[in-house]
Amino acid sequence: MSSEEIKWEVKSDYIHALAQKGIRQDNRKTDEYRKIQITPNYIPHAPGSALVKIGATQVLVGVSMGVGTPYPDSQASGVLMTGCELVPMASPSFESGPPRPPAIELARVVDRGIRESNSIDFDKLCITEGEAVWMVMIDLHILDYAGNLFDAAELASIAALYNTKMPKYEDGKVIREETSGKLPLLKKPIECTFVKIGNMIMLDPMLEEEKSLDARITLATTEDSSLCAAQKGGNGSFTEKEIMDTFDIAVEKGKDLRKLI
Amino acid sequence: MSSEEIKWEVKSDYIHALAQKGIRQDNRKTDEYRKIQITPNYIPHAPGSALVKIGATQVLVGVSMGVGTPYPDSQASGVLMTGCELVPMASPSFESGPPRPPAIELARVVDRGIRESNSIDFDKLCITEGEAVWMVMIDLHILDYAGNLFDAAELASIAALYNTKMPKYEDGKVIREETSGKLPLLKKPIECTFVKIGNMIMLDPMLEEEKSLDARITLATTEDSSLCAAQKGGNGSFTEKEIMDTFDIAVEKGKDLRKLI
Amino acid sequence: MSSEEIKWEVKSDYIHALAQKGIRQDNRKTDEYRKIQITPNYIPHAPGSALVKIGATQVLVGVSMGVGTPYPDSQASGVLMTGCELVPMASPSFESGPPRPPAIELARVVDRGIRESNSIDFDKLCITEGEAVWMVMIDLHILDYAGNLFDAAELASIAALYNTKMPKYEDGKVIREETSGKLPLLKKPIECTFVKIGNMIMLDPMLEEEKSLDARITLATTEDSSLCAAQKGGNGSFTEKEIMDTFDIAVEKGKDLRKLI
Amino acid sequence: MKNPGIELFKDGKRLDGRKVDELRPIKIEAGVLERADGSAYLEWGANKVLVAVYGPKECLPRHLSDPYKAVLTYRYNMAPFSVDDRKRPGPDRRSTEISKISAEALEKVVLLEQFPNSMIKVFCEVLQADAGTRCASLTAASVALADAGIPMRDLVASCAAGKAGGEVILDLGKKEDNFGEADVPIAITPHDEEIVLFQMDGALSKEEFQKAVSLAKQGCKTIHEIQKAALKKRFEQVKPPIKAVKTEIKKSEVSK
Amino acid sequence: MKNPGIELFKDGKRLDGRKVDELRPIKIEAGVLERADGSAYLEWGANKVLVAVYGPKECLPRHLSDPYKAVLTYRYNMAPFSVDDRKRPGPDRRSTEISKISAEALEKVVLLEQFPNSMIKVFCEVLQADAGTRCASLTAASVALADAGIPMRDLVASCAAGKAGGEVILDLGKKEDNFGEADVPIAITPHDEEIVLFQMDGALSKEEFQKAVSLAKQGCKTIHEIQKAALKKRFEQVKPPIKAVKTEIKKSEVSK
Amino acid sequence: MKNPGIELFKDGKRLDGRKVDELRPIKIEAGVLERADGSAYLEWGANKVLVAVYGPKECLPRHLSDPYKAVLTYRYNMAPFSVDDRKRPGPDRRSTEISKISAEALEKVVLLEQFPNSMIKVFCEVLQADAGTRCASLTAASVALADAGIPMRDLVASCAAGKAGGEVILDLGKKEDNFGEADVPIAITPHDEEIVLFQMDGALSKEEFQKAVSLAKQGCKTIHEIQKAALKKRFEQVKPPIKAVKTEIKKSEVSK
Repeated sequence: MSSEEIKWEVKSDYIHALAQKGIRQDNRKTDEYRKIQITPNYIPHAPGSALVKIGATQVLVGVSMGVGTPYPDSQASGVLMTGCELVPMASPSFESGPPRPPAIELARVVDRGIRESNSIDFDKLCITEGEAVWMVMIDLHILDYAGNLFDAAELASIAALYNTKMPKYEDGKVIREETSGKLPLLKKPIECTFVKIGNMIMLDPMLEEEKSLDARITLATTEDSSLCAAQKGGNGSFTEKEIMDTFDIAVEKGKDLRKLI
Repeated sequence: MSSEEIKWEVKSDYIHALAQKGIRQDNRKTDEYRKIQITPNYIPHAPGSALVKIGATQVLVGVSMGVGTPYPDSQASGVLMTGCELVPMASPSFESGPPRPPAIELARVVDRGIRESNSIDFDKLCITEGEAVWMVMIDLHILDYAGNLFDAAELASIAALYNTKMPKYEDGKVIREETSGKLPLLKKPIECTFVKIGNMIMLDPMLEEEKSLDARITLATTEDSSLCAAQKGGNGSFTEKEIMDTFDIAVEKGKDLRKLI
Repeated sequence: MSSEEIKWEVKSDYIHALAQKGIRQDNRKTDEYRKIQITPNYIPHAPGSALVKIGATQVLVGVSMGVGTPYPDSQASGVLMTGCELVPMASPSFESGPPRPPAIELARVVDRGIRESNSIDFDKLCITEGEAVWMVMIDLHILDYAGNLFDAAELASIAALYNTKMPKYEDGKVIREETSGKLPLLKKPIECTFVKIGNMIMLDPMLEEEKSLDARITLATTEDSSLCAAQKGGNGSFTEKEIMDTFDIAVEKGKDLRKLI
Repeated sequence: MKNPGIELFKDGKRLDGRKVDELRPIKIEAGVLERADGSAYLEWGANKVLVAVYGPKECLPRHLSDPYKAVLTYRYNMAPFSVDDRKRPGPDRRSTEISKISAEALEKVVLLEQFPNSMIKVFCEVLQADAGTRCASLTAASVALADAGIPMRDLVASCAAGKAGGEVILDLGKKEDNFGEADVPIAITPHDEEIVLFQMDGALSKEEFQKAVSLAKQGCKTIHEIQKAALKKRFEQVKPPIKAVKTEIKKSEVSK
Repeated sequence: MKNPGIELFKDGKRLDGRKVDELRPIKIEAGVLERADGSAYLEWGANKVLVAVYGPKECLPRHLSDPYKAVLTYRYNMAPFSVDDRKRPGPDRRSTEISKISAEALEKVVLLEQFPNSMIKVFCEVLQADAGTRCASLTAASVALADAGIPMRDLVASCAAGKAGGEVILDLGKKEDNFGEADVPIAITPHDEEIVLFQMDGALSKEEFQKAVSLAKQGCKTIHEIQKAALKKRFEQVKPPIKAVKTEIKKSEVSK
Repeated sequence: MKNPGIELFKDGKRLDGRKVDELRPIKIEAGVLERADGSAYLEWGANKVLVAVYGPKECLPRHLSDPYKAVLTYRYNMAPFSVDDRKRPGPDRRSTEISKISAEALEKVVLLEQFPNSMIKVFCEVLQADAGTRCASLTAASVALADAGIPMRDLVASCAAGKAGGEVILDLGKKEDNFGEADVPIAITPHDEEIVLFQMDGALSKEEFQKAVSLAKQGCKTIHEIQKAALKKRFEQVKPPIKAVKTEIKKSEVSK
């Protein structure tokens, strides 16, 4: 066992002990976010981008625009692709190389939140039916991992989409120097992630809480208070009631966060 | 050395001792197959498929049909591709990941049996010369590895080809819901695999015999009693006479097995 | 520590001790090459090729010609690609698998020498602007690694380019059996590589010197005595003056080597 | 979830004639493979899934082993011919995600702490796919684990509910999955009804969501009965003769 | 280096108004990341580079460790959105080469021999690229190493000179890089002016080459002042409170 | 094997003037590389093959080592420029298969049991390909193994026979291989005529097959003579001076 692992074991005992008393290491309420900072257009050269900090967690998202062929089953719709690199700078436990399961899960949950909420107006991204459509490529770049990547990545993605400029497209070529307007958007899905430690369920886990979790749940909701994506993680479980309770909090917090974008 | 390896070493000594007395662990004759069961059309959603059991060995083969461009040196012929995954469920020694040498050898020997015998009427698979031809994709899926994958995989492939339905092709598109007839076939190549243990040569090795082999030989023959493909394996050797003897058995057994399809 | 590593440590001490006295293991002068042998057209079936030996180092370079689409930013120019395999036969320390950093550095430095000197007349390699251009593919095949791969590989590449025959191109097809003339070439860039051991700087390092180096510098010069590419390696350093001194030697040696091609 | 224009109900019934709270036919057989330590074959509608379990055995490579408990790995894989357009062999992003959350669900029930430094491997092969394959695989996997004799707190039963054609329905079929409004796959531990796997995508109001989760839980309970029946049948079987030979050889090892 | 037809000078000034020996604006901030042991953020013209340093820590996998000194790894990486045409994630041949020569430059200054069997990892992320990213990364990396408290003989300062529009100039901008005649990126150890990184491509006579190297060295010295200022500012800062908590826990470990 | 319409015989002779039982010209040279422990260069018709042998040395990674014998690895590789259409570097399915069966053939003759926990590596590079490269590589490989001084029971000699233009012939040329009816590459241990490598594809009656195997065996015997001559010549050579230096250093190690 490495000293790193021993350290986390000790921390985890401490977090569990606190949870039994109903308190969090930084004295936050169970439904309270850490300080959130959004810097839209952080990469001005990119069509869209945003840097989001939740506490010490930092996620940078860039949106690239390309033109490609549509999927065979939706010939008149644009294409969304969401990639994620857990860049090794962000944590001593991240490694170089192809995305591993946690990075893939993160990218897919963020992608589902955007896709299933119809956040992007894909029909308006068709250039020539069956031949050419716009491809929206979201890249999640995790810079500093201090817990709750899901919410930071989704928030940064939505913020980045909401400042994305469409390049011009003329004579079969993308002209990156010129802009043809904003990306057509319909909704702002907001993800809220909770962890369960012992019997306590808390919003926006910091790193120490994530390392100590029994189970994790992420709920993405839209303006009309409906659920558009959800994902449970961890080897613990939730009761039906617990899930319904997090739903209500997610809808409320979603309203607050939506205003920040 | 792991307990698994010790177990196989002991078993191998036992099999060798039996072979010296001219007997096999399950009392089969040297030119006798274990019980063979063929279930054609096991995957009804696929164009072609078959499940073959030889003793406890189970191989599932699926045939997919696609349309692609022909090879530059045979512009008017269809294309055959044979892939193999030694799915890790089939044996504690198989691993996830890209195909390793034994899987590649298996796929290539099965492929050669089919290709070299002109089993498939490739000329009839041309749609537009130089532009579009049918691609026949055979996937060998090994489910339970109890010896003699070569014969089981070839038998399952031939059985699968013989129940393959061609999808319709209209206006440059494959219509998978409709069928345009059977795959055009010419021959039924049958593979027979023998192992040599000490001086004994035996057909259809079970797992214990395969793990104890000195050398292995596979011969594929066709209806006209001619050889279309062969492959020797293992770090032992055969004499010229031994190879000629296996040839005769392979022709005889081929006649029996061919009737099963 | 392996016996191999101990051997090299002892050798390195020896080389360093010699360098302090200003001498090299094989008594060469600091600006002297080992014996150089060039065999052009070593692979007569290939469009271009050359085998170069510098001392015991052997590098075989083959040039392949293909037709492809031009880069978007140079629609009327041919394309150069330089690949390198440190084939495992060439040294006990080379391994099978994708190219590692030293192979990539080697290929890129050779490529830069050719590309930046405008050695190839890329404009004459355009077939149809924006659609079809000739692709020159240089493959560096390292056969025996006894030091100074950079100079051997560059020399072999230039020698191979200078005997490259262009295949015919008719009706959108490459006809490999027929030749349409020589590859259009403009210049012969020559690389000279020096190593610094202690305070001694010497040209054309043999293997023992390379394993003992503090720093390495490669300079590629052209007919007009100008520099077209350079690369420093190793965890030591050079003074500005040392670099200027190697420049002068590189120009002189370049003139000699250029005559060999 | 994009073409709500397609008719998914006819005369008040679903396309395949089912009621809104009705499962497709399910068949489970345990102990179907020779080499694996445990196995199960499952048919669920037109889904065909085969699961093998190996272990507990030594964890290799060793640096992955855990001194406190067994490591459980789960491989969800679709055979190339299991879907209409041939799937390229090997894991993709979708199968990687399914494998991850399925492993987490099983970790809740398998008594991993009894086998420190060991590894338990679950391999699921989807042979024919027809919507609901992650639930089918997980359901079969817990039967295969029991067949392998691996100690568990409970089985895991999995099933999806969702919304299609405006209705909240149980166990979406292929067209309901493709053209419906939402999908909610869950898995529970039947005895205490805790939710161990949970995903959702689409669009659901709170009321619909509650109804879907409740329906899916009911489905899981029905499936649990089928799981138990399959295991009961398996344990009544006589072991095949070849297994007996295996055991003998093991004995001779011990006597060495 | 292929289109000398494009105008790179207007009224005796460069496209962005600079003089031939003038650097673009540079801003460095040390200590910007929570998890890393050291970090630095650098803006240089429109380049944005972030560097994290981890270590010295145990070298894993162990067979890569060196009994005489720490192993230093360097990863230069461009974010997919850092360039106009989205870059596929992961290392390519260019970034592999840059990583190799940058590591070699830092090996000259880091006191690796003080940490046998250890590993020091440097991760550079180019977030926005605008010509000169290898120099920007290396410059930021040596600040991040210092921020991590890793003992060094000197900093490494890096800068390019080159030739564009017929003139030898300092610190090429994007168009000067794309349409100029030559690029000479170097790095020096400022105290003894030794050259630790050196590359060149294009076409330069000896006189031009001498002028370019000399100009680049001057640029490095200016950059060294900015590096020192950033570190001074960092060491004047109060450590953030969360770091304090970290330390406490470390203490409790020691007392066990 | 698909175009029997092409003429493969002219005036009773083969396209290159050979008789049906005649080999192409073969030239073997042993000891051609500096770094390898053993090496051989072979020309066979227009085939050019280079083989290097390293070992026996410590088997790395160690988990691949065998406590009873050396592990022999064989890499058959075609240089990108060895064929008309440039071959992508790296192993493909064909080369993987050839490497596997060639290793198995050599395992029969190399005294692997003398070097437990060791590794012997054989690297074959096809520099120019002209039909029959697997036989050429294996033939050269056993010479390189002998050049490395690795103890062997016998050499391995390899050669193909086949059928083209209706005739059973020895050592198929490129057109005979492409447009012929069958190919039977074999390898034997010359002293006892045991067959250690054997493949066949195409279509042969039993009579033709017997004739082909018999012919190929004869070819192998001729090749064996060429192998022996190459080794004889090699052992008569004086070792080059650099090798002597190597030996000295090895001695000094021993005396430490």
